[in-house]
Amino acid sequence: MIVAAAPLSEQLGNALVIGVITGAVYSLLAVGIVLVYKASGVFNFAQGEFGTVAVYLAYVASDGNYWGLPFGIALVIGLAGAVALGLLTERLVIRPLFDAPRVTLLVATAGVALFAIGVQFWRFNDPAIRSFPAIFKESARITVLGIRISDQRILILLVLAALAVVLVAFFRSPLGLAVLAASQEPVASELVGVSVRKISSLTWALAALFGGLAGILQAAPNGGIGSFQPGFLTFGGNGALIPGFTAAVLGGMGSLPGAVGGGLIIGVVEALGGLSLFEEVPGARSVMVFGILLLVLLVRPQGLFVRRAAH
Amino acid sequence: MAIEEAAVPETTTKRAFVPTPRGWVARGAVWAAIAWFVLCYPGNFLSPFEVRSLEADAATQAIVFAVIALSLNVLIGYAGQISLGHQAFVGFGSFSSAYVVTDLEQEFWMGLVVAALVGAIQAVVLGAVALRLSGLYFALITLSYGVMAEESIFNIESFTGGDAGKDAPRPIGFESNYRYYYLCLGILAVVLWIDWRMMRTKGGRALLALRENPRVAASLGINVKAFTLLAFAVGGAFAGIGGSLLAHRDLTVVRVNFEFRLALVFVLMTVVGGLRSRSGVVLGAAFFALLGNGKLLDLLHLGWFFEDKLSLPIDFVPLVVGPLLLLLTLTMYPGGIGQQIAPVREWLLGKRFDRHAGKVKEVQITDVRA
Amino acid sequence: MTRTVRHVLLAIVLLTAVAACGQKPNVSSQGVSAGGGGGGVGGGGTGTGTGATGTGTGTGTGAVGATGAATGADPAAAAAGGAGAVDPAAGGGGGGGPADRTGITDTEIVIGIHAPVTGAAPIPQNSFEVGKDIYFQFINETKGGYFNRKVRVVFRNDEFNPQTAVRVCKEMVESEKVFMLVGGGGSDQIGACARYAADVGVPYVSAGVQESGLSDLSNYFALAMTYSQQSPLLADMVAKQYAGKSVALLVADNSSLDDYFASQLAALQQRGITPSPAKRIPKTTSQTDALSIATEIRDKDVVVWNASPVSLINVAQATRGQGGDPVFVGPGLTNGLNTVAEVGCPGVTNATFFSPFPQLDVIDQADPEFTPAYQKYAGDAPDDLGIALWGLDKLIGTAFEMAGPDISRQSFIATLEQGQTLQTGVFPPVAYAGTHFGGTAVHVLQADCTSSPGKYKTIAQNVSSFA
Amino acid sequence: MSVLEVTNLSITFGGVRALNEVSMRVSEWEIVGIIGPNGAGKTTLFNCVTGFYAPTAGRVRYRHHDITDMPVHRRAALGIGRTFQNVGLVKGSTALENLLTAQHLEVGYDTLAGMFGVPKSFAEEEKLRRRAGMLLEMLRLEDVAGERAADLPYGVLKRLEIATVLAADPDLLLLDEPGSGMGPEEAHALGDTLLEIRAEFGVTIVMIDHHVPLVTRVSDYVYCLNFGEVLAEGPPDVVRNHPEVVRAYLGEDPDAPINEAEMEATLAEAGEPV
Repeated sequence: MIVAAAPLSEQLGNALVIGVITGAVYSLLAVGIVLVYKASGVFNFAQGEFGTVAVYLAYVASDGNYWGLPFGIALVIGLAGAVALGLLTERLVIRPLFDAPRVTLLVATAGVALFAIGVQFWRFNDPAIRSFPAIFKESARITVLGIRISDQRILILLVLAALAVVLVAFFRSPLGLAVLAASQEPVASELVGVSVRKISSLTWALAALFGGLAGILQAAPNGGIGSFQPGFLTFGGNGALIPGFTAAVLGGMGSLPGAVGGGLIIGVVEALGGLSLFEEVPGARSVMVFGILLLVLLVRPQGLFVRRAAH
Repeated sequence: MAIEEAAVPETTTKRAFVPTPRGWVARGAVWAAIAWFVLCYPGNFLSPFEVRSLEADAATQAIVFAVIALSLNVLIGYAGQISLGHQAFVGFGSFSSAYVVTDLEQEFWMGLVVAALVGAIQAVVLGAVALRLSGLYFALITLSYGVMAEESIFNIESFTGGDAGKDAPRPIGFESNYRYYYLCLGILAVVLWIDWRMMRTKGGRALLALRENPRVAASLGINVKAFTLLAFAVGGAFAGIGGSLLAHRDLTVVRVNFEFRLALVFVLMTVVGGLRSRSGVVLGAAFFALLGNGKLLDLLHLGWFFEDKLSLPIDFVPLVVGPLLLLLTLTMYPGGIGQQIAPVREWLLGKRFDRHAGKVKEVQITDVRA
Repeated sequence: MTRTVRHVLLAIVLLTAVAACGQKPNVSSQGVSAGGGGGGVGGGGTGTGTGATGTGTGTGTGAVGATGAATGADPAAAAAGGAGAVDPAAGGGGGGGPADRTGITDTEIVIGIHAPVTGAAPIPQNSFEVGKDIYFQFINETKGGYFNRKVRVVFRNDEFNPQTAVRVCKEMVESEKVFMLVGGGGSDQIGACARYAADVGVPYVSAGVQESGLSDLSNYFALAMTYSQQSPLLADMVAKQYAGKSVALLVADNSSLDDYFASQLAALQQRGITPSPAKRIPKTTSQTDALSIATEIRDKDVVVWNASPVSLINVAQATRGQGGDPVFVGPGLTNGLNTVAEVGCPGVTNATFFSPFPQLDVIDQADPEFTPAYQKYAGDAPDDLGIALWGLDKLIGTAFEMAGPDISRQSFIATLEQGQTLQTGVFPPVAYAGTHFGGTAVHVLQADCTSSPGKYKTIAQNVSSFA
Repeated sequence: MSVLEVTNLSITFGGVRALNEVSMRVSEWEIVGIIGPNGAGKTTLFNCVTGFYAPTAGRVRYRHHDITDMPVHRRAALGIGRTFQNVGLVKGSTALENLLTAQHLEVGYDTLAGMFGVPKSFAEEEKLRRRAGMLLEMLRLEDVAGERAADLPYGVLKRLEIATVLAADPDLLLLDEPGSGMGPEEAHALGDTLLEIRAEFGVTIVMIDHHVPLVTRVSDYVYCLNFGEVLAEGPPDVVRNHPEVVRAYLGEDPDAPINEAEMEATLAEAGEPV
C-alpha cells in the first residue's frame, strides 16, 4: 500500500480490544451451543436463529409500521419468541428424533435455522436490511487502548460474565445436576424421579433465551442504531454461528467457561487476521481460525480449558 | 441400513417370492416408464411433450446434485464422517476443472479427471486429520475448512478468477443443454456403478463394518485407517466430479456460490434422501435441486398455490418450504426418501410389495463418535 | 395380482400426469404467443411467434416468420434474421447475418432484464419487479410503443450471483429470444452477463459500473458514467468542497474495482490530496472489520467510499460508535438509494454520492410523467428504485426511437455508436462517440438524516464538472 | 513351537494395574481355557493379544512374530481371529453380509478392482458367497442368511459370530465368552461345536468363559486369573480343584472394587464397544 499503516504495536492493541468485544458475542452463542450439547448431545445449528427471531419479533413489536409497542415490552416479546422457538424445536423436532443418529439431529436443527431464515426473507425482504436500536445508546463512555467501547458492548460483556457465573452455579445446584444426569443417564434419571422431558425442555428454553439475548444485543452493538438482515447471526459477514461453534470446540464443547474463553480467543484471532501484516493473504482471518481450530483439536482435543476429556 | 439391494442367497428359498408373468410385465412397464422419464423425456425423444432448453438445464442440476449427494453419502453414510465443508470439496473441483480447461486449454475430460483427483487429494488430506478426531469434531473441522476455502483459496485470483469468476466452457459436442444433460447422466451412471460395486465388494463391506464398529472391523483384518481414507478419496473424487459438472453447466464458476449455506443444502439433501440408500439419495438431491431452481413447482403446477393462496412469492418457496419438508421428512421418516420409496423399490426388484419395507429400527452404532 | 396391476397403473398415471403438468406452462405459452401475433398483423406474425418459441418445429414455421418479417424491410436482412430466430445456436453466434432481428416482430420488441430479487442484495428488491417495465407500459399505452412495436420486458432474478446471472441471461437469449439484455444492478453480475452477451452477439446495456472486463466488448454500452469516469469528478468535488480536510479512501477488494481504486487514488493525488488510509476493504465487512476500519477513519473528515451499501452502513455505524463523524462520499449506483439513508442514519449524515438517477425530491421537475405513470401502473407511491428503472428504460426507449423502424441488433449498436446524444431528463445525457462508456454527467445526492426516516436529496443535477 | 506366547504382560490403567506379569503359552491344536471372576483381567488380556491395548510391559509372540506393537488388522492378517463378549458383528448387515465382510482377508481381488467392477471381482464374489453359504450351513444358520444381525436373537448371534471368525480362516481363535447367555444344555452343545471346529479347521483356540464345566470339558489347559494375575494354571482338573481358585470363586463379591467393565469404559474412547 502506498500509505503506511499504523505501527504494529498499536494494531496489536486494537486487535486485542476489538477481538474481545466482538468475541463476546461468539461466546454468548457458544454458551447456548454448549448448554444444548451438554443436555441433548446435539450440535444446534439453530442457535443463531434464536437470536434473529428475537430481533425480528422485537422489531415488529416496536416498529411504528407494525405494532408500535414500547421498546422494553418489545424486547420481552422478542426474547419470549426466542424461547418459544426453542421449546417448539425441542418438542417438534428434537424429541421425535431422540434415537436418531446425531447427523440427523444436526441436519434437523439446520433445517430449523433455514426455515427461520426463509420466513424472515419472505416477510421482511423489502427492504432486506432494517435498523434496530441499541438498548444503551451511549457509545464513548469507556476507552481502552484507544478503542471506544459502547455501553451496549459493555452490556454484552456483563451479560456474558453473569451467564458464566450463573450457569456454573446452576450446574452445581440440584436442578443443574439433574440436567447433567438426565443427559448422561436418561433411564436412571427417570427411575429416580427426574423428568428427562422437562429437563430437556428447560435446557432448550435456556439456550434459546441466551440465543435471543445474543441477537438483541448484537443487532446494535455499537450503540445508537444498528442494522440487521435475515439470518444475520447465522450467515454472512456478521455471522456468529460458525465462530460460536469454533469457540465451543476450543473450549472443549462441554465446558461453559471454556466456551466463554473460546469465543474471546476466536474474536482476537479474527481481529489479528485483519492486521496489515496479512493484507496480501486472501482470507487471512479464516485461515487463522482454521489453523487455530486444527491445532487445538490435534494437540488438545479435550479443549483449551478442560483438564480432562469431558466425556 | 443394510447394503442396498442385498442379495438374498438361494438358501432362503423357503419363502422366496417369484412374481407371476403378469407381475413381471407390470414391473417391466414401470421400469420402462422410469427409463423413458429419465432417458427420453428431457431430450424430447419419443416424447409427446416438449421440454425446453432451460428445463433440461434444471434437470442437469438435479443430476449433478445427485453426484454430489452420492459423494456425501460415501462420507456420512458409509464412513460415518460428517462433512460440513462439502461446498469447498465441490468448489475445488469446479475451479480446478475450469482452470484446466480455460487456463491450461485442455479438454473437458482432462478437467474432469483433474477435478476428481484434486477432490480426492484434498479429502484424503482432511481425512488424515479425521483419523485423529472423532465425529462431530471432524464435522467442525470441515466446517471451518469450508469457510477458509471460500474466503481464502477461492480468492486467489490466478486460480479462480476472483469475484468475476472463471469461465468453464462445455466440451465440444455437448454445448446444448440437452446434450449436456446426457453427458451428466452418463457420468452419474458411472458414479452409481462405482458406488454400487464398491458396496457389494470388499471395500464397501469394510467401510460398513468400520463405521459401525472399528474394533470388530480391525479384528477381521480390516485396516481401519486405510479404508477410512479410501472413503474420503472416493467421496472427494465424486465431489470433484460433481464440481466439474456444475462448473461447466453454469459456464462460469464464481467464488460466492460456495458459501456455507450450500454445504448445508448438500447435507440436507443427502440426509433427506436417506443415508446408504442410493436411490433415495439420488431422489433427495433431485428434489432439492428442482425445488431450489423452481422447476419442481412448475412441474407440479403449484406456483399459483403459493403465490395466490399463501401470498408466498415463488422465489421464496424453496427457502420456506424446503426446510419445512425437510423437518417433516426427518421426523416422520428418519430413513428419508430411501425409506419412503423402499416398498416400490423392492417391488420393482421383483419382490413382493411390502408397505413396511425399509422401515428398520436404527442400529445403535458409533455412527458419530464424539 | 390385480393389486400389482393397480400399483403399476397408478405409477404410470402418476408419471404421465407429472410429465404432462410439467408441459402445461410451455404449451400454453406457445398458444398465447401465437395468438398474440395473429391478432396483431396476421399470418406472418403468427409464424414468427411460433418460430421464436419452439425449437423442434422451428424450421418450417421459422421460414414463414422470415417472410412475415420481410414486409417493408430489406429482404436479405430479414431472411437472415429469420434464420437467426430458428436456430438458437445461430442466433447466439451473432455472425449469422448482417441483421439479427431476434426478439423483434412487427408488433413487439422483447428485452430481458436481470437483477437481484433475492440473495444478498442490499437493495429494495421487490421494487425491481414492480418498477422494471413501468416506463414501457406507459409508452405502450400512450404511444403504442415504438413504430407500432410494443415493448415487452422479460425479467429474471439473478440472485445477486454472477453464475445465476449468466444462466438467466442464457435462458432469456435462448428461450425467450430477447432482442437485448439489460443489467439492473450488481457489478459482478453485470460483468458476467455482459461477457456472455458478447459471446452470443446480443446487445447489453447497464448503468455504469466498472470498465475492466467490459471495455473490450463490442456489444456493451454503459448508460451512465463508470466508476473510473466518475473518479476525477469526485476528486474535484473533494478538492473543492473539502479543501484542506483529511481524506481516506476505502474501496472493496472486488477485483472488478481494481481500476477504480487506481484511478481514484491517482485523481486525488493529482489534486494534492493524499488519502490516508487508502486501502481495500473486505467485500463483506464483519463487525471486526467494521471496528478496525472505524478506528482508522474516525479522525478523518472525508471518506471516499466505493463498497457495498451494507458495508457502508456497518462501517458508518461503527465509526460513529468510535466517536468519528466523517462524511462519506463516492461514485455510485446503490449507495445513493434511500434505504441506505433509512438504515444508515445517523452514521451516514451528509453522505454524498453520485448517481445516474435523481432522487424523489426533483423527479417531478426532471420528468413530470414519472410520478403519475408510476402511480397508475404500480398502484403505489413511487420509490427511488422506480426512478432508476424508469430512467434506464427511458434511455433504452430513446435508443429504440433513434434506431428507427428497421431495427436489428446490428442497427441498434450502430445507431448508438454514431454518437448522438441521448437525452431523457432522468439519467444524465449519454453519447457514444468513439466509446461505449458514454456517460457525461452525474447527479449528486446527499443523505439527509434530519428527516425521519433518513433519505437522500438531490443537491445537483447533470454535473459534469466541479471546476 | 508354541502358537501364542505371552511373557510377563502388564498393563496399567490410570494407576490401576489390570494385568500384572501375566505369562501364558498356547501350543498348536490346543484348546486353552481362561477362567476367573469378573474384573480379573481376562478380556484385557485378549485386548492385549489382539492389539486394542498396548501393554505397559511384557511381550506377545505369535508363532515366530513378536506382535506386541503390531496394529490390530495386521495381527488378524497373521491368523488371529477373535469374538467379542457383546457380539462383534456388523449389526446393520445381514448374516450373509457379515460372513462376506469377515472374509475380508480372503478376497481374491483388489479393492479398486472391486469398485470398478472388473469381471474377476464378480467371479471372486461368487466364491466368497459359496464359502459363506457353506459356513452358514455348518453352523445351522442358513435360514437366517438374509436377516439383519440386529434382528436376530442373542444365541443365534453368538453362533453367527463364530461363523464369521471362521470365515476369516484363522489359525488362532480367541473366543470371549462364547457361552454367555446360554443354559447348561446349550453350553454343552457349544462344547461339541468347538471340538468339531478344531477338528475341521485345525485351529488353536483360547476361550474365556464362565461355564466352568464347559471349559474343563473341552480345554487341554486352563489358566485362572484373579486381580490381573495368574492364580493357577494346569490341566483342567488340577485348576478346578486348586484351593486358591475355589476361594476366588466362592469369595467372589459382585461389587468387587475393580470392575473390568468400568475400567475399560474409562479407557476406551466413548462409544467404542470393547
